[in-house]
Amino acid sequence: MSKFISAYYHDEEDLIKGVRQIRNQGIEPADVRTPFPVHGLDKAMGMKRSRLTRVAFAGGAIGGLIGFFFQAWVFTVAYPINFGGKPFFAVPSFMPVTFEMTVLFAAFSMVIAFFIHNKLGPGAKTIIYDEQVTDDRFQILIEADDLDEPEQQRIEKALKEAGAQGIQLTS
Amino acid sequence: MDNNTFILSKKVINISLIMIAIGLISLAYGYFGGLGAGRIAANILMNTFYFLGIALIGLFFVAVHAIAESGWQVSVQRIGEAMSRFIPVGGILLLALFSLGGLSSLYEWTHTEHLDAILLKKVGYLNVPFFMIRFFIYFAGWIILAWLIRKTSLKLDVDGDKFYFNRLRTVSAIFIVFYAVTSVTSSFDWLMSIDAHWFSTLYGWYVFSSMLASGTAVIIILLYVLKRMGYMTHVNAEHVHDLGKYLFGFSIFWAYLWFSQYMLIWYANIPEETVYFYTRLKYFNTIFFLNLVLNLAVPLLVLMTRNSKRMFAVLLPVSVVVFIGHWIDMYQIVMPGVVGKEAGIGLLEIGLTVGYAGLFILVFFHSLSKAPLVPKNHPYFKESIEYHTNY
Amino acid sequence: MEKKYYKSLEELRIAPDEFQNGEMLGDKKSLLLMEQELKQSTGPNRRDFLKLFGFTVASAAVAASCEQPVRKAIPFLIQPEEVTPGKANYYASTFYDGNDYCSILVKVRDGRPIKIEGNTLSAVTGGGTSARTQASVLDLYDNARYREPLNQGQETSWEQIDAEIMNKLGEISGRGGRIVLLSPTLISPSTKAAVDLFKNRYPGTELVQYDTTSASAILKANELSFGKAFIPAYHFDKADVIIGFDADFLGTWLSPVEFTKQYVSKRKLHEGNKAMSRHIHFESGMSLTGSNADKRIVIKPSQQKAYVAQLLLALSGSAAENPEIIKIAEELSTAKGRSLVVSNSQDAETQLMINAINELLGNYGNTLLTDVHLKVRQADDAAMTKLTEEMAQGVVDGIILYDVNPSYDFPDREKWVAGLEKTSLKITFNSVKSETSETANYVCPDHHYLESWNDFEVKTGHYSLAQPAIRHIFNTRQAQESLLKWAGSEKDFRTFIQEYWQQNIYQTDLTGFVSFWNKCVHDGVYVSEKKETPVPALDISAASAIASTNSVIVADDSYQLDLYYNVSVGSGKHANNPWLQELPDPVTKICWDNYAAISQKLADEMGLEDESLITINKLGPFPVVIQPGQESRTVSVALGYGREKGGKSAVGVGVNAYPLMGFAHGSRQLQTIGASIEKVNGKFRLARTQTHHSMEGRQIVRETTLAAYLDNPKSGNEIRDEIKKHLKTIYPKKEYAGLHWGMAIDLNSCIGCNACIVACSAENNVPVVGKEQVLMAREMHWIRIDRYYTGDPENPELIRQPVMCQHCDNAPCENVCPVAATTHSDEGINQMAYNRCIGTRYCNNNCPYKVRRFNFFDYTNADALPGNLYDTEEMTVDLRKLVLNPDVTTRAKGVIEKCSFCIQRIQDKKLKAKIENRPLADGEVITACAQACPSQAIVFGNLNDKESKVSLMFADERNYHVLEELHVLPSVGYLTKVKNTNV
Amino acid sequence: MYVSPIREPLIKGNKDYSQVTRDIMAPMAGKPSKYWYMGMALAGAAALMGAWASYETVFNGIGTWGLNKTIGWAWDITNFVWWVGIGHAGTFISAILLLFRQKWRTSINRSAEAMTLIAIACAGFFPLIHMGRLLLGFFIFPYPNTRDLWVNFNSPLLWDVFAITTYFLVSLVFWYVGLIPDIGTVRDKAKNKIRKAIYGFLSFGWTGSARHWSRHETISLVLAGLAAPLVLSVHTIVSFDFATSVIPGWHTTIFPPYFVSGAIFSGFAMVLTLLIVARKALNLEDYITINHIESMNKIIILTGSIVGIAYLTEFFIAWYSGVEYEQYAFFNRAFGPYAWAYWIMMTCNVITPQLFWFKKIRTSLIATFIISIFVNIGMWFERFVIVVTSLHRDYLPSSWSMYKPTLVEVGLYIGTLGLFFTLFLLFIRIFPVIAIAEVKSVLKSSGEHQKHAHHE
Repeated sequence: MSKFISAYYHDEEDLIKGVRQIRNQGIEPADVRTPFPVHGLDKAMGMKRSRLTRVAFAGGAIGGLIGFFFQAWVFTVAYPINFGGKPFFAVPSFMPVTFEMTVLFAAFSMVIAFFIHNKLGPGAKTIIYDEQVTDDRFQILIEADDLDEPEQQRIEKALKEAGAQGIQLTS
Repeated sequence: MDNNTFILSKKVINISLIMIAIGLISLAYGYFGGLGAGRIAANILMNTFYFLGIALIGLFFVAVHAIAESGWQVSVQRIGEAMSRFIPVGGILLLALFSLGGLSSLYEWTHTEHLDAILLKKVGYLNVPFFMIRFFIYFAGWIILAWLIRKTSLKLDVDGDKFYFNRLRTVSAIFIVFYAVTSVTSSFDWLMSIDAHWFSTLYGWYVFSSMLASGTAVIIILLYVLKRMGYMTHVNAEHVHDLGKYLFGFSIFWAYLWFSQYMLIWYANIPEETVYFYTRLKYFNTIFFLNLVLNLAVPLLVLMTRNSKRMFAVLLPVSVVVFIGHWIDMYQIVMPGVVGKEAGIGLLEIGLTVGYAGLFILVFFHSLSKAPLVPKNHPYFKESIEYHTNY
Repeated sequence: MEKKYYKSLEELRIAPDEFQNGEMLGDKKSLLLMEQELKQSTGPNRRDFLKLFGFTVASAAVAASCEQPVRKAIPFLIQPEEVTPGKANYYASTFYDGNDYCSILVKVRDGRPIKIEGNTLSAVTGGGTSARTQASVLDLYDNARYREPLNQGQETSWEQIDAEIMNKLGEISGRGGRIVLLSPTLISPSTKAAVDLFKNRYPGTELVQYDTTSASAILKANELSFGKAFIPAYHFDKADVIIGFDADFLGTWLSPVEFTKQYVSKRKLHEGNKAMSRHIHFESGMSLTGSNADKRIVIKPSQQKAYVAQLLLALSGSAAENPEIIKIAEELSTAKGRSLVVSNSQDAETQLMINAINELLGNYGNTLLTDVHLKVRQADDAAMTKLTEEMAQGVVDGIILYDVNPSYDFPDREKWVAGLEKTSLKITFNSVKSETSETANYVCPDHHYLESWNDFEVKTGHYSLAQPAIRHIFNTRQAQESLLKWAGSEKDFRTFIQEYWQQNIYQTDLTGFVSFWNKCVHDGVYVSEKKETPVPALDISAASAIASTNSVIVADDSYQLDLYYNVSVGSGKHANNPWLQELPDPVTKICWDNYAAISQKLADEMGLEDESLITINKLGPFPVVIQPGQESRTVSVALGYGREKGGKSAVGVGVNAYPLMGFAHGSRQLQTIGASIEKVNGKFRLARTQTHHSMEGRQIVRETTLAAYLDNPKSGNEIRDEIKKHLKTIYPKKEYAGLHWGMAIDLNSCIGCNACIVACSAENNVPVVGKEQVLMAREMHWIRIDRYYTGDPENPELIRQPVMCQHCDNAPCENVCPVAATTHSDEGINQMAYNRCIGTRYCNNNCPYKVRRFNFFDYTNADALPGNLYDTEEMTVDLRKLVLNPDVTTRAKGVIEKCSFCIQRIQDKKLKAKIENRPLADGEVITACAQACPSQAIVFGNLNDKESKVSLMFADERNYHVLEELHVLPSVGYLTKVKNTNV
Repeated sequence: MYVSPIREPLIKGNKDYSQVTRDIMAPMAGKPSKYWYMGMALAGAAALMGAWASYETVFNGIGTWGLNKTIGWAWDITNFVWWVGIGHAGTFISAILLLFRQKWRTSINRSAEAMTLIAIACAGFFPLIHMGRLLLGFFIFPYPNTRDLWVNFNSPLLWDVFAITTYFLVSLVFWYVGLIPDIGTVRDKAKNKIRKAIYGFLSFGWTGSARHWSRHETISLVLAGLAAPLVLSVHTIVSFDFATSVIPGWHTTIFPPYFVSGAIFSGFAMVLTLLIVARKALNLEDYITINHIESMNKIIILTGSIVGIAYLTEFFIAWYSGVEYEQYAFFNRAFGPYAWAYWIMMTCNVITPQLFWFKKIRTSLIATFIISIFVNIGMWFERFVIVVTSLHRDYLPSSWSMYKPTLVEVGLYIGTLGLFFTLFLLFIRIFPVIAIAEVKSVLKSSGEHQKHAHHE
């Protein structure tokens, strides 16, 4: 159970400015919480682009291959049946299912990865430090467990200068 | 911006003239080399149609964004406008082809003396007079609307008058409607009627999707060329990204229509329909599948990632591939019907295409030099410049 | 009725002497046990059916192998000791219902007769069958059958009833009273002998024959011409020109199966045959025969006599004004001795002229034989009328009704019924409840013919035998045996027949009588050298006299009535047969009703349309059908409907038109002049299996004329070359290594008799759905006969085409089934896996021929859910279920079914060939439809065998495939229809 | 991000973020209005009728419908295609409009997606109920069995199974992922414990962390990228049900794209029908403004015209093909016994939407509402025309017949309508009908008040 210095803004543009400011002073926010996705915030926080897309690609590829080769196997190896004189290896016929499988696997693999990665999920235990965050507040959280007094004050001062409000210690 | 006006340099003119020359030479070679009227006519037809299509897509690009009220494309709008200037040229070339005996060597239905039962049923639509009437209607409509759009867009650029802004939308809407119908019927007339017995309801849209992809590719290529010349500096990765997305999307859309048409005909396997693919699979096997590789596989796999859509380094080659790919597509649309199994890609085909390309860029750059490269006073101009997307 | 059903099995129990050895007793025990189970189980469900089925297997096996009558029967294929459950036996027998004659084989499976097939050994019917013959097996399992002898409606025992009857008879004959035995034409020599015995025992007994479908005018005419009342043997197979006056000889006239065979033999054009008979038909309504004629001339019933007269005059050199007749006379005179003129007129004078015409044409001795008689009609209508009179006067004391039903089908019913009431002793042999039998004091139910011994002489010297194919199901007794018993003889009829044959039919030869007898029973038929005594040459003067006075063709405006029998229920005797009731009429495609067929003209005059109602001579109301080719002021109505007693499917279906019959010139008249017709308000819905009658100019049924055919065999079929040119495919055609089944149908041979439809239903357990479902276009027939009109609606041409699953090699239906329930076998058969089908009906939608059928309800009681049975015709009661073919699955609700090319027959023959370690022979596998067909229009075989009949027919220039342009590669081919209209 | 001043604001009124939260969550708070109860009662009754009809069908058989030997599909598949079509708007709006970055989607995508999911559920009901042997319906799944028998991958019906399932699942995920942050908001605004607990559980523990947001945006976009072709594929495959066959009027290559645009056409019509009522009932006029309506109407014109062109193309090619069966099929559509259905379709789908060319009509609520109903009807008849008139007269005239629906069939249709509205009414009580977070994210650029603030 860790302690945080928490502060909030009322406007996303001020938030971005603030975040830039404190990061220039070498203060890394542990987390920034906003009611909606703030464009430019990821840059301001120096976040890297998410790699979830690769998961999606991998998932899709697997799904597609399974889809196609299962059908091919059924029609040519497992139990070749003559349907209306069509060739056993009827590629055009396999396309729809292959496509659907691709999409299904891509979507689900990615979404599942998303939840695992964010440690979110049904009934996941997370702590909400400020219930306004999902409404109209933009909150900055800074690790405060092993901070000594002066350091802590420096941070709070920096936050104040960065125009943050309601600066306090939360746990 | 200092470089807002395009100067048509000697260099450009010369290059394009040389290309045109190559075209003429290969045409002459084709003529005296005895490649046969059919093959020559077929080449002229496919190239004219191909570049005409690209020109039309240029106009379509402008019009569709005008009515969609999207902002980002304003910065590249002029490219589309300039492309559309090729429409009358294509019209003249096509007219020349048809009036200089192209009809009889292209379309078997023009040989009224020996028509079989099925063709006789179609005489009501497939007869030369009506064919030419339609021809003139199409071009009259396209040229007038292209001219109107261009004029309005220039007027709008004077002081961003809301009146012209709305007028542009109206004219564009009219064009879209007119084009929606004519793009279908024109491809029925000029391409589908080559295999006069065959028919497919999807055909018109299929050809349109092919033109859409090649047109977008050309826009990207021309944009790159302009940037290399030092123009269009305001165009940034964001705009390129969107064009990349178009290329990606349209390629998939084309593939989708290709599959729909092929699969349905393959599935029902009714002779009156399969006849089309029968010849293509039998005598044009390589072309047939190359078509898919170039126009689907390449853009799909390469342009899937975000960055590849944003970097000319990747996007340009793909655009070129797609440009060639849809030329191939046009080839397998026209050749089997007219030339048959003797068809091949030789000097005539390549040279003539180079010639057309030359003519096209000449027209393009010429018209580009006629107006400021960027419609500074367009209401959405600022949007377009400040435009950025984080996906 | 289950209770009843057991009773018949108790028979098995209470006759211990019938079980000779312990083995049998073992069987007996198991039977008893099963029976106990059955008693406990309530309500019919699938389990019960299985039990019951197993039960039947066992009981039938016992019955078939150790019961008295059948032990003596000689199976067609194998010895009775070898009766093995699961293996079918075939017994030669004969179908004769006092109307139609057919020599048959009975397919007996596990002791149950389940199918009738033609006996190819017969010189008369030669393996052909009719719809009625095919359906007759279902009558064996008719719910309306009497199960016990009845005394005043009370169940009783044979001993008691015999005692009572014998002393009543004795009493009557004792006081010199009159006893009448009323029966249809008897063509059974032994029966006649039995009757004679009876007469001797009871003097004053008189045999009166009463034919519902009578030919008494012909008999009378021949009596006048030759001094002998007989019907000559006709030979349509020797006639190049056939003129028919209202004689439906392909459908219902005298001996249709025989005539069809003969007729078609002159119409086939493949196998090198280039000649074709010419058939001109005069009639008022559109009959089956008329619809097959090369030229059909519409006349008023009242005009027939005049037309015949003119023809006679024209032929005898004097002037005739009618151009048609003159042309015909010319045609006929070019075919002397090779022509045949027949009429169904009930007027002896007309028939006299017909005789004269044939005499002039020298047809006697060629196409008409006087030394061989056709015996199926012997009754003189006058006799019956006389009898009615006498009974009305009450001078008849006792009447024995044998297989007749005058209370329903005698025109003057009131008088007959009144007379019947006056008659003190009324005994009936009827085996099925009927209007007449229900009024009798004594009901001595006869066996069904499949339970009986019998013999027949259908034509002079053409004998055939009937033998039981199953032990009698109910406590019935064969009529002849009753007669013998009452005559004081203790013989069973089999012995009686045997002795009769030994004395009268058997010519001494080396092999001896026993082997002769065995052979006859085995073959079912025997032809002797016997001929009738020659008749004097015909003097035509009388006829000419009649002709000269009747030769004026009057066009009177009165409404005229034209009654007819249709190919399904016929005289009405088989009205309780759902298979026949659901059989669409070959012309109108209507089932489950009779109706008044009228012309468009008349409809317009009276403001009528299809299904509106009229009364005829105050009788009715009859629903109206506007019939192309109907004589403008003639109304045609089918007889045999409107039964009041006699089972669920019979009662209340249609209207009884017999009262409309007239009586004139000493015969009952089918055609009457001056009928009164009145419109009645309201409508009545008619169940029609085909509602669109035009081909919409599509090349579905291809047609040409003989002349065109002779100078170009492809004529009518020219388009096929064009189509074949375009048949390109983008994926390779599948090849079939071994067998590749195919079917060829000769549209020239198909006359539309419907025998195939019933045969198919019987073979493949095709459910009967009832009128309501047919109205919703849900009939289940696997094979249908499409019928289209072409040309002038006043007198159109009519073309037919049997359509069943075409077994396309590129079957659109197979592609779309999501669960792979319908697939293509490696023998080219489009097969259905019923228990895999989930009923999406996608295959049916995608079938260009619409031959697939969907089980909209649980018709056959095969559904998993209980209590949702849809069976309007009692087809799923235990008794009726015995007719099911165990080799074919019954289909559950929600399942698609369709023609399987009789896959069970193919497998059976393949197995046989395998056991005998030889390849299948061509023609060894015969589908039910092909086998039933009296005209061999359908040929089935292996397309990979280039020598097979079907391959040869496929190679014929006339061959084409319906919708071939779709490239579905059907395995069914059709031969262009050729009409001989070029004269 | 700059937005040109000439653009109309997407959110009206002087609103700040918490105002947005309150407005949108208002319909979920307190007791439902009596109109809501009345709606529920009505919808519930309709659903009950459906239940009765389903029982009749399953127990007694398809015979309780009006089908026959010639016409194997009618209302069942008509309804199926109709519902699937309606189920296209939601994903189209969220996916394709997202890709084309049409901001106006933010106010309508949530409810449209919910509608999509419900519509797909209704649609899925018909392929099930139309089976002759529903209880064995599981045969269509490729599962290992003792017979070693798989399924027929050639069959469009099988493709349907995969397409519809995938579409439903992906749409569901897409919808729910978008919903999570808003559920978080609901959770944090919840007063009583149970409510908090439930929404807490449903919110998957959403915190609003910037990192989560960034990833959330990424997957939203990729999901959109996947859903876009998916939404095309679904109706494409539905169109294959007909287009792969050999039946004239069914087998034509234009079906895939034409069905898709038809689907979007009808989908938007249904969205309009619902939202025009909802915005009033839930006082969300500030969020679902006339501009939204107008933008949707524009899409209606577009798709409607595409459909119109497809009709004409079909008709022309039928003549041009020179195939007598094709020619007859289309002649029969326009002048045969079912011509009335054809002309209803033509009027409702091709003519009425053209009225939207007039700005006056395009921006009038009443007009829009009426026309949207017309389009719903028209699109139902389009499917009826395709299914029934093509089947009832195909190749062999001997088998031609007519079709008349029975009460059971009508009951099934009404039943699904009931189900549809029941679930939709529940939805507006349980979840925010507008994507709160997304609206907030465009508030700055497109909110009326904020825009003015910008340009002073």
